[in-house]
Amino acid sequence: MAARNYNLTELMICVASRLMPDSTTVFIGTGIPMLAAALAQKLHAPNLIPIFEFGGIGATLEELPLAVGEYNTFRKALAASGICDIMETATRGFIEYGFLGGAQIDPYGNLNSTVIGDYRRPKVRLPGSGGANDVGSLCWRTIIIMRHDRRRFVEKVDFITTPGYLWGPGAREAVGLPKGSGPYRVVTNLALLGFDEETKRMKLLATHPGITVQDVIENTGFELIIPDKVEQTEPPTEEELRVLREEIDPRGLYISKG
Amino acid sequence: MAARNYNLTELMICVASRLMPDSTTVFIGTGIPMLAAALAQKLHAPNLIPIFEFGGIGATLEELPLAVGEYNTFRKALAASGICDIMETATRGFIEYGFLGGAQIDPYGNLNSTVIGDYRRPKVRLPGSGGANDVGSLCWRTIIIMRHDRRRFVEKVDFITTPGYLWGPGAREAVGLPKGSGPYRVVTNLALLGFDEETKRMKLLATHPGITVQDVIENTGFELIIPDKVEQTEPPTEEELRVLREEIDPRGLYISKG
Amino acid sequence: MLEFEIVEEGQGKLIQPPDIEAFREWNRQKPKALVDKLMTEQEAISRFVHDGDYLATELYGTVRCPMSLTREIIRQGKKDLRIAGQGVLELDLLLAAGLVKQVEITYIGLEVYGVSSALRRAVESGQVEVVSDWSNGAIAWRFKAAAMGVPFIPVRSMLGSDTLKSSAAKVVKCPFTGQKVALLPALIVDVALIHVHRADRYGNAQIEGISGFAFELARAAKRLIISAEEIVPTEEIRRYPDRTIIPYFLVDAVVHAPFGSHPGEMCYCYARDEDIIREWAESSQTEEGAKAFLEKYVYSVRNHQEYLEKIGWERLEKLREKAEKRR
Amino acid sequence: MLEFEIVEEGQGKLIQPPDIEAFREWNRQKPKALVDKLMTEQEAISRFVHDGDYLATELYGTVRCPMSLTREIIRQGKKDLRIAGQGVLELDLLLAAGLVKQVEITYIGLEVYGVSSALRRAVESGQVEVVSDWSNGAIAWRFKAAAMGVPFIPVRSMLGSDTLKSSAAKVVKCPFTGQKVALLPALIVDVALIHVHRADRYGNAQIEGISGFAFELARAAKRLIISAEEIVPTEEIRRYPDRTIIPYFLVDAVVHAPFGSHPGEMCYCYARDEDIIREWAESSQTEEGAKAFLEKYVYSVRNHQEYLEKIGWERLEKLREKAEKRR
Repeated sequence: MAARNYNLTELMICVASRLMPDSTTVFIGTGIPMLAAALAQKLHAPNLIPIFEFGGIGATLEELPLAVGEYNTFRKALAASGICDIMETATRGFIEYGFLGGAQIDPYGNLNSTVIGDYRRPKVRLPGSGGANDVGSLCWRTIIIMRHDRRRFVEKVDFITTPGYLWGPGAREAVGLPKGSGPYRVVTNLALLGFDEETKRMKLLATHPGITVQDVIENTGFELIIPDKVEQTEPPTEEELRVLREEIDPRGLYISKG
Repeated sequence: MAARNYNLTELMICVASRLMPDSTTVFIGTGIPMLAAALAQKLHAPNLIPIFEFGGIGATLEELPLAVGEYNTFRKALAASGICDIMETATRGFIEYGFLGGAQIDPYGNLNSTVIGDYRRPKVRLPGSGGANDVGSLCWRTIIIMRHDRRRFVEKVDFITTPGYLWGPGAREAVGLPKGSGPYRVVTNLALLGFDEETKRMKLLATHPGITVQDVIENTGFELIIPDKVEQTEPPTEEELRVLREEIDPRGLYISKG
Repeated sequence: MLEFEIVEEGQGKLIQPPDIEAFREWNRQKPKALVDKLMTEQEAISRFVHDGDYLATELYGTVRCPMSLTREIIRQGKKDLRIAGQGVLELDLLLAAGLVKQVEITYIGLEVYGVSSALRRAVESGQVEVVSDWSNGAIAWRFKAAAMGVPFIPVRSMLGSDTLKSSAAKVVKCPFTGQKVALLPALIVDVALIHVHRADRYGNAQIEGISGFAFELARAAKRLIISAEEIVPTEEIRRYPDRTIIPYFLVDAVVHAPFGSHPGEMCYCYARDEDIIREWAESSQTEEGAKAFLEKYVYSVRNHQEYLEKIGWERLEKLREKAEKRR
Repeated sequence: MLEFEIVEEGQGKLIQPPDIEAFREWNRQKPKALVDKLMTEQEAISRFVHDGDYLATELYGTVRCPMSLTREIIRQGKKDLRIAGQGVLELDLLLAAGLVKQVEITYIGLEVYGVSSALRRAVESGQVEVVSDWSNGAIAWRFKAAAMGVPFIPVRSMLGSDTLKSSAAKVVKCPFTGQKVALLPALIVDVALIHVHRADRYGNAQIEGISGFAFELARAAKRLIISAEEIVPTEEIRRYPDRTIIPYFLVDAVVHAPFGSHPGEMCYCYARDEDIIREWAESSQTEEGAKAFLEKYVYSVRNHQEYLEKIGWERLEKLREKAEKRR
């Protein structure tokens, strides 16, 4: 049953969670992906295999990790190894989905989490790549989770921390990145987006409840591909919200940020 | 007290054992080096750190290993890892001595354990490098243990399985091998040999009891450097022999081969 | 930019060139679901080992080695095998059974019992082709390159030797330091056999003691058959995830094989069966002797269970008693 | 032979170029004897960390991280440090204390609590120079190259990005396959700090749970300081040698530091102290706040023991109760 009373963080978590099929490997970073993976494990994907960069493989996400090396990233896991093994597992093609955030994104899914402004004299120095570049380079399909506004969705990112499709079709292969890999979905507080097969440019797939296509266009700083038929996102179900609020984040560490 | 009744295998073991100082890392292969290391641990070098190629570091050699991955290679060890870690530990310069055998040796300490005759149509196909090439490339000082005769001590080996000083001074560095590494001693059933600092050619250091310099020359298929003063090997002591026979190889697996 | 030049190239051949992109595609389609992979050795070998396969076994034939799986390969007569070679008993038996066509060799011998007569006969007669020679480190590092998902790995072994000339390594100058290093091509095998202390039905596998090159080989194989002394519930794996060296998604088949390394040893479980090892060393000196040994210990039994019965439980119990325990 | 060309070079700088031969010489002279290295944190830091050192810490500041050693560095005012950077609390505290001069960065931030204000102030004001940017994988792989004793390592990350352009990586065509790979230079640091579950007096160290990049960093450092929750007799190490991730000869100093990762966690031992982590996230937003925090938790205590007393044993006991145990 669809719920009515939810905030946009909760919605993004539910949308991201539904993108995680059962019995699949997913590379999970801090924040929303952790909640989405926990939700997926508790609902439709009990055998989802979360992989965390410092070594956790196949943890049981009963409690939410607060850090990517935290105990909950390998609690009751199938293996607890180290960062090189994890990144090499991705290099060998074993990790299907990688979840990422960022401060800026461009039409090709290139991500910036390094600097705003000039690299040498930055206006804002952000944390840097962390594992993002590795995830975006090596997993088969990258799913990006971001707030949606014109400062974030830009024609050209200030710095390509993590490669998307770079400058378009064939670009990833041309620079040596694994064949057939790349951005797959973008989950925002307004919409679910994908990438056009041919042009590799970002494409609207579905708008969230109460959001119009026009809202999405206005909050995007580049030209979006708008297909003839745009779906409507299913709102969170009562069950999703209950599990999220009562079992996954009862202290409201993340979902209270609305 | 010097013993009188010993065979040449026992003598070689004792001579090799004395070349192992306490609190040093030694890379140990199958056979005589294992007995020598066990003897050293039980007598003058209780804190000798034997390192075995499949992962054993710092084992307590109470019982003799029969294989380089056997339990006794990591029994009561300080660490039990794997072959890559061991070979990389050697690459990083942590292993002082490496003990090797071979079917042929030349004046520069180059070793053959691959083929006798032509490589493509071998008269005898020997086991191949195994860890020998790595040990001889990466340890600081290689100590070679071999039977001494003209078929084995040859002007030119049929195949350089393991590099010694190659063609002479500077050659190891020229091909990219670690600076300052190379063959250090050769222990045979006739003598203890070393290498000349300047020419890197093999040099007689000491003859074993009852062996003359002339015996050594006649059994060597190339010109040996004979210094003005050649030492005499101390024969095995009663204590060495007792420990060897009663504690290390009571079943005579090795030392009965005389 | 000329500083990154190729200085020397080995003249040995590769059985298969490293195709990293194809390996990625292969690994993508391997199931990530937790499915029961426990099966008999007959099923595992007949489904996952094919004639002509490029095969590797882990650790030496007398130590934590998949001997029961090796014997099953011989019983099933899988032929024209190509092997990546460091081996004692297991590769020696395959050679003696006439199932090997090509080998990238580092060491095949009997350790304390000397050179391998089976290898000598096979190579000197031209029956088996040695396509390239490598060091033990080099073979392990080549598996490591594959495990890292990259086409080559730089090392400081092999330089200056005929081993390098008979390998397929290349020597280059490092673009950062100018120093010479050997580049070894990644080694991806079609199928690998690894014997472990315990595994669950999905293939999560744990090893005691030294790990040899299990970590690397498990990640360098397109198909992986695990035999295990003990099959444990997944809860036990989840209790000690830091002991898992091989996660389930690498594994295609799990075979329960107590004494699976016999006549070799399994640390903390059972000791070597020296008499049988020596029996092989002696009888394999002639072709007839080798055939008789194979008949006695391989062909005349239908499976590992019958093999163990032939060896005798009393004898096996004694080997168990001889091993030091820690649990 | 032209297939092994250099395609692209990052414009970032290295704090130290990889000198593998000098590293070998250094490692040769490190003592191989089993000597007692147990000492106070004061002695360990004053003997083995120097002004201007290139420093790395292992795992993230809230998980198995050498926080007690980091606080001692701040108390001793070791300055002009260069750091290889993936870090949360530990690098943030060093930055806020004004002790850092240069950084090869991959990530410095507060994870769930967002960007690091200390990093922003330090970099945006020009006080700290970011000499190059890397991915987390890249930094770990660079340690791995050093651990392998080779000057570089090939990987498939970083390609096509500005992260590569701002690094010191080079893109080449593989001489075996023609495909493009990134070569990363080995990263050898002057001194590394690693916090472990247990070690003996000689430095043999064992870790529970994920191993992060402890294996690689321990082998990539010229000097290595271990802090341990527990000092155990060597017999216990010898009983479980397969748990030893860091053998003694890598180690220069062993410091007994129960709750050494506080306010971070230690799996199977104690949980995170969320209030203090949040206190740092909030107070570090201003320079004054950061200084006050350092005064309260670092400068005003003389050592780790006094720090723990300040935090309070009752509170620490609760953190211990919150952690799941398995022994």
